[in-house]
Amino acid sequence: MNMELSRRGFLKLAGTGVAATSLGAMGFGEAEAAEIAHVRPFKLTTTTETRNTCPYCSVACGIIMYSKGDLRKGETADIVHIEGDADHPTNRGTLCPKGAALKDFVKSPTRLQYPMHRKPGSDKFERISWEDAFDRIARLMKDDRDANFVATNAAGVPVNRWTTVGLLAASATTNETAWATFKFAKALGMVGFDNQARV
Amino acid sequence: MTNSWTDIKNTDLVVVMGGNAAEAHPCGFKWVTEAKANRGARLIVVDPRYTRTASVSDLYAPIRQGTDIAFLNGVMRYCIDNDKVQWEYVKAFTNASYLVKDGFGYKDGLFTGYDAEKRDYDRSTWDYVIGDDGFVVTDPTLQNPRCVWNLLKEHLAPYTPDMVERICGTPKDKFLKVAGMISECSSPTKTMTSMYALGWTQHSKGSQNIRGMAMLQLILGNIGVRGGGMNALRGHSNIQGLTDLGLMSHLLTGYLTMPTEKEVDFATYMSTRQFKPLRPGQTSYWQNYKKFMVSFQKAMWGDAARADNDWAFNYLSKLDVPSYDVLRVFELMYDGKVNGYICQGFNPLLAFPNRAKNTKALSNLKWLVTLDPLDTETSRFWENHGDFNPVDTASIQTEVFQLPTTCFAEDDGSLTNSGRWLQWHWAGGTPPGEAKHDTYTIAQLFLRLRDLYRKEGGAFPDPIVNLSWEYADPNNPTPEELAKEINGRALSDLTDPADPTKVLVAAGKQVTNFSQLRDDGSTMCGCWIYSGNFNEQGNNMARRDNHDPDDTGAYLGWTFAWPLNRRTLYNRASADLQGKPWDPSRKLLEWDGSKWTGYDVPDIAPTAKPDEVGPFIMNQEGTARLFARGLMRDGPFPAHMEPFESPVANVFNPKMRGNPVARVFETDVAQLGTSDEFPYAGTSYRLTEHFHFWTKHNRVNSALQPEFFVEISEELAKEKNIDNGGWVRVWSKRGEVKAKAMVTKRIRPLTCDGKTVHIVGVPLHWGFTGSAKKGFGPNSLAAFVGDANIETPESKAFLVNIEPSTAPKDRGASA
Amino acid sequence: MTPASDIQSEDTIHRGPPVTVNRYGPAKRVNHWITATSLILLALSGLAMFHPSLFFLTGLFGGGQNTRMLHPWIGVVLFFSFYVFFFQLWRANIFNRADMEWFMGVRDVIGGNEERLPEMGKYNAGQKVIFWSMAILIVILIATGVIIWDQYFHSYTSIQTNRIAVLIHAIAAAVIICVFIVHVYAAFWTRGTLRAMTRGSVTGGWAWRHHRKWLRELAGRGRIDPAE
Amino acid sequence: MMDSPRTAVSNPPVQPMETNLTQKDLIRRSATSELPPPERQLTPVAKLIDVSKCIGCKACQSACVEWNDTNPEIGENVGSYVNPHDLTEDMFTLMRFTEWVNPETDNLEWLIRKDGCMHCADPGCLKACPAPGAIVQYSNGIVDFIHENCIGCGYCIKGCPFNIPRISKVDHTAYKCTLCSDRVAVGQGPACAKACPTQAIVFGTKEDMKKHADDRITDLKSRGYANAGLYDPPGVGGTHVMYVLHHNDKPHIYSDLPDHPKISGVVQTWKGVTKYTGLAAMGLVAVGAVLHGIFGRANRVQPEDEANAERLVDSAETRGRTPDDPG
Repeated sequence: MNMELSRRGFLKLAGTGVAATSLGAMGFGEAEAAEIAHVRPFKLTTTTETRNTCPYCSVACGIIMYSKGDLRKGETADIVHIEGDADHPTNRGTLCPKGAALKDFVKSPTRLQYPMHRKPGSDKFERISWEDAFDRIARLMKDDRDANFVATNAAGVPVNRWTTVGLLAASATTNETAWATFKFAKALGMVGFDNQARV
Repeated sequence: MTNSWTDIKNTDLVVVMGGNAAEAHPCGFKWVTEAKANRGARLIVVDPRYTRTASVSDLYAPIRQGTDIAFLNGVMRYCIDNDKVQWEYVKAFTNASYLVKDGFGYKDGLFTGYDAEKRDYDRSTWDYVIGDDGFVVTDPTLQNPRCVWNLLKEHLAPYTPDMVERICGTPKDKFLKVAGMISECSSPTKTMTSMYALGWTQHSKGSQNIRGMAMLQLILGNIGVRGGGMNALRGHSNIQGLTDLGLMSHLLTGYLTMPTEKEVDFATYMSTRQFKPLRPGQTSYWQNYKKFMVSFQKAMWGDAARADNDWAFNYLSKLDVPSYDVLRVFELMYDGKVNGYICQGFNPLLAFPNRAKNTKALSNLKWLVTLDPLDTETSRFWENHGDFNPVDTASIQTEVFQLPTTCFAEDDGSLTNSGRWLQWHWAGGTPPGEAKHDTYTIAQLFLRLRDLYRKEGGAFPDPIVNLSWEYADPNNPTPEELAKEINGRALSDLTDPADPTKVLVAAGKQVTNFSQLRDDGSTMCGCWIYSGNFNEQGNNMARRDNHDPDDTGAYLGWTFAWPLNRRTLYNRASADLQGKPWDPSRKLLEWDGSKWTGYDVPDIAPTAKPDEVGPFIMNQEGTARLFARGLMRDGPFPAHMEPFESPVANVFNPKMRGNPVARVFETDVAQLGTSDEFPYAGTSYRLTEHFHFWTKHNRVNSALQPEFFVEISEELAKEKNIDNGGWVRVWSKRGEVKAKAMVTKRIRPLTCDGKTVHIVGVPLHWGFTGSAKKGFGPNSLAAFVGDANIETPESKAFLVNIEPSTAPKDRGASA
Repeated sequence: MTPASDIQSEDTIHRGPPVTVNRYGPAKRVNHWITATSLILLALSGLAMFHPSLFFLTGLFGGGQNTRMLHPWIGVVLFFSFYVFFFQLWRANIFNRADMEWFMGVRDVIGGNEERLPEMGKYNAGQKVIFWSMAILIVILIATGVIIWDQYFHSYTSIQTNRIAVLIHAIAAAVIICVFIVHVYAAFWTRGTLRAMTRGSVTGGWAWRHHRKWLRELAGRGRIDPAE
Repeated sequence: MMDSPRTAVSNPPVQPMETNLTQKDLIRRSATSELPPPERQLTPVAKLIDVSKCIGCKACQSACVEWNDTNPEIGENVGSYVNPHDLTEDMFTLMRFTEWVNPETDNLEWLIRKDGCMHCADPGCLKACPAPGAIVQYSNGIVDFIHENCIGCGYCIKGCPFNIPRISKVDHTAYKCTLCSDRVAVGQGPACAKACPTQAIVFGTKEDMKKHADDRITDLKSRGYANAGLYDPPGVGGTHVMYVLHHNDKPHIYSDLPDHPKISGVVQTWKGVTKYTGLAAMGLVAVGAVLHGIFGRANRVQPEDEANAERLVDSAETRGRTPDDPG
């Protein structure tokens, strides 16, 4: 991760203002300073910085995510704050009201945690394991494809159309996820395959 | 976008029309306020509402939704009448001088060749006159009446300022001020940029709206220049990426197109994709189509795609209809012809028009799988939420799987922004509970299906069992592996055609970019336009050098832009026929006698002489099209068409409803309302505090904009005695919503064709899950009809009625 | 009709010897001391918030927050307890002509030679002044106090009203403390007064010296208990 | 050595750092008579809000809530874009919207102003505050609330000319914009200035901000706003949060931004003369009573008084056998 870039770059254009180095030179010992310091302790101290991109609109603002715990060291990482990345040329550290509140999207109480399954006619979701969900869905897909796959048209031309199952692709997944989804859908012959660009 | 976000600081005039950049793209809009502050640029906003973009504008002009074409045609007419045309640019870089076949014409709102039964045009007459040398016949003096230029002038004639006021409701003085300011940008040293979004695309003639401004920008010479261009502000962080990667019914990757039933084999398929130049010496880059197609097929099916089996051409589906877009799929679903549906990070229950119809459609499904980080309404369409989702749960027999996925903060990978920058990001948080990466979920489903087909066989298993899935861990493909697949690599040593002993790219190595792709199966590439994203120099999408020499806003060292890291498309058009920049103070490219140099990757062969090769290298003409030949279903020139639900008749042809060639299913024709029953013009839009239906799950954004409301003028409120903050009921032919009323000066009644038209604004963002107050989406009201060319739903213009009302049942904060 | 009598039901003369006169019943005395305590506590807590140099007084109440929280509640107690007292004694405190002369002779009051002063009823003019000023000031204090009681009444009044209210509250508080000091000092300076509020009775001589008209009236009405 | 941050456009440090804002930097401290002068003078900082660049997007509100970890309530829509409907103890800053028709041009103008603490040079809150050390002012101009000293009395609300402080119903202490004193203490700018998409909010030394304001005012004048100007009200000694307004001749049109804010005369009286006269009066009366007690003779009951009383009672008793006259 190229952290060293984060301090230089266009900050010079913004007329300095680089974070002060140690302020010990002010003549306060560590303990004494803490005691008489009135301001709220700086909450990002000893957090891990990770560069990311805001998932909302297509300005794709650069953000820095501050977490307790470093994912790259295999630790559980809990994001405590998200702020704009001042080095990013498009947003230069700024964020809109949505981007500025990203932490509360990541930590939203309505983030999904477990695979859920709703039986036909039921009025509630029930927990289901990932394995059972995958097996059940794969089975449903194969049976439907085998039953409804249009291999050739009236003129005998191979058309490979599976119109009875569709896939609506996301609008904020990565290109890499999109490519995997594309291969999956097109290989199966799904023609009812679209994404957010349509609307 | 043809340009990029950071390029907007170079402009002199920003026109935000058909969009609301300050609210939907605030941090990108910074570059408008920077241009205003540092260059004295001016900002014009043309919108049915006085938006927050208008609040910092220099000039705001109201307009009735769905009449943008009349406005833009009026501005083009004004520019031509007042000789405000960048002549040198128009003559050199557009098809103004091309002659058009005699049969073509326009009368009573229709072009020649209209077939009312088929709701389609026979577009054979919409084409150039081809000389015996196989090239288009032109008249550089523009005297010949069949010149595109003269046909355009004839077509624009009716759009006088009075006609614009009559159709759009924009006061004439305001229109003339806007047209005046725009026309100033015809000077080579003044550029204008257009920033638009769904305000233009979500109409039954959305594509023509954009054509209108594109032609205006060509007349003013603003395409391919710094601070110019046609800038579509994409809505989502990777909607550009998913479109580039072809995740659409009619597309393959890199804008290669899906075969149709008529293209029975690879040869027939390629026959209509030769793209021979129509003018001597032009690049017509699509001539390389086959290289990209074959490389794509090799990427999909590896060794199973060979020359002898048409590169596994038959593994691809062949379409029997233009496309199975979402409207068609939901129509089929509504008819019970769709059994299963997978929603990956999408909330169609609130996003697609005519919610009542879509709820019934979803209820017909045998099974539904949703993949989302959030608890979406779509995954709970079967749950009764009082007024907010009045369904009979027991009767809905759909089996639903709600699968939790990670969000942006928990995965690595790249997103493509509006400016075509592919930007890599890194995971920084641990996913909650058992949420999984999408790649893992897709891989698990694929591997199970492949195993089932290997074991049990079944319908045409070949494309499944032969799909290339070579990852270190097939259960969990890594982003880096997938990115490298997209970039493409040599499958065997690529030797220099001139000197076979010289190996350009060794087998197994990543190709540098798409210029190295071959059509003989020796290269594979997932998406040719992205090639160069992850080559032997490493992950170029992760580059972070934010230097910007001479402060042009190019940032060539920052991540990777497609194609070939080019930041401004058609940038050769920023220089005249001698290769000198139109505006020396804003140089982009310059011809130094032997090659093009400048601040961007040239959008032309580096050594293509300025007076020979046109800047629009993807077009067979090498020039931009003022006349779009037969490429657009609804006309080579943009012509005014009313929305399907319009408060007034079409002045050119009162009997014509909406776009004459837009597809409308029978069930939907019956559900189109008229202005006597629904007198008010409704429109839908976003608010800056929310992002679609995600941020109602965020307590902070919900606090900033807690509850669903509709906006009406003070005049309409008085007329219907609606109090500010009171409850109202808004209903259309298809459904109704209840909302708080926001009575405001920012919406004013317009006078169109002598009739007073009241506008009712219906923002989205609310549903029945998340922490904000429960609410409705405008899609409960919008019509189930799309754009003639691309089927984008007409959510921006529909007819409604409104009256004071009471609060909906169980309005409290949702789950 | 003779002027309203300033005699309370429990005013009786005990033959003794020595002669004692009941002045306040137990209920009144408890009531008085509740009022007194709350006023003292209010003074202390109020002064703590009145000037920085006195902020140390908040220590008596367990810190600034507690002081701010308790002060208004004690104020309410003061108001109700005082007005229970007030409605029993206000008739006895109506000014009459004699009080005017008493005012004229205030020098003699301070000098202690009350002989030259007219005979006083149950309450002399000074005590009436104390009574009425307390009554008025406590109304002002509770009125302005409620206005500035932000915890519950923040949204009911404008900020400018709050500012005026807090100024008046401060002034009224200062005045009431002065009145309180005079009241307490007078009780100590006039020996034998305190017992009226502790035991409820005064000596016959005390009544003769300070409130002879009151004594005469009691005697005249035969409000005399037989000697125990 | 950097004493005050020069810009908000910077990425925060994560390595441990000592705070640069300590008790030794205080120039004013509420309810504290003798405060030792600071040993150094931090360069005065200022936040400039250019209303003409503000697009009313509320990023400042979002960033403020996220940085200060507050908990704003999710209210309801009452026909206004202003949410929550007022500053609260959980929302230190607030976008206020006014739809104003400019009489000269008859054009609608949507005046959007970021409300919040102005960090006055002569803070009314600090002057009114009775609790020692609850409100402090640093030499760089920041006025901050120290919650452990606050007693929740609400005097600061009465003192503030802009109606900014709010008392929490949970911990009964006052809350307002802190100009991100914790960020400034490690050389960063406030969270709102960092987030503001159009950099309508900028941060730096007060001098730099005034220069930046001048450029903005020149630009605004070139666009026809003849009365564009800097709002740095002298009535409170100037502020460390300043506005550039299109119409600086009538600030009140911006959702009641006071035209000539100053600490109310009533508050000045209350905190000034009333204090002294009040103490003096009480002191005098107390001393007067003590002196009188010492030097003046106590007013004792004399033996003849007791005797007279005896006689009075005896005579009354003999006459007294008659029933009470109705009288």
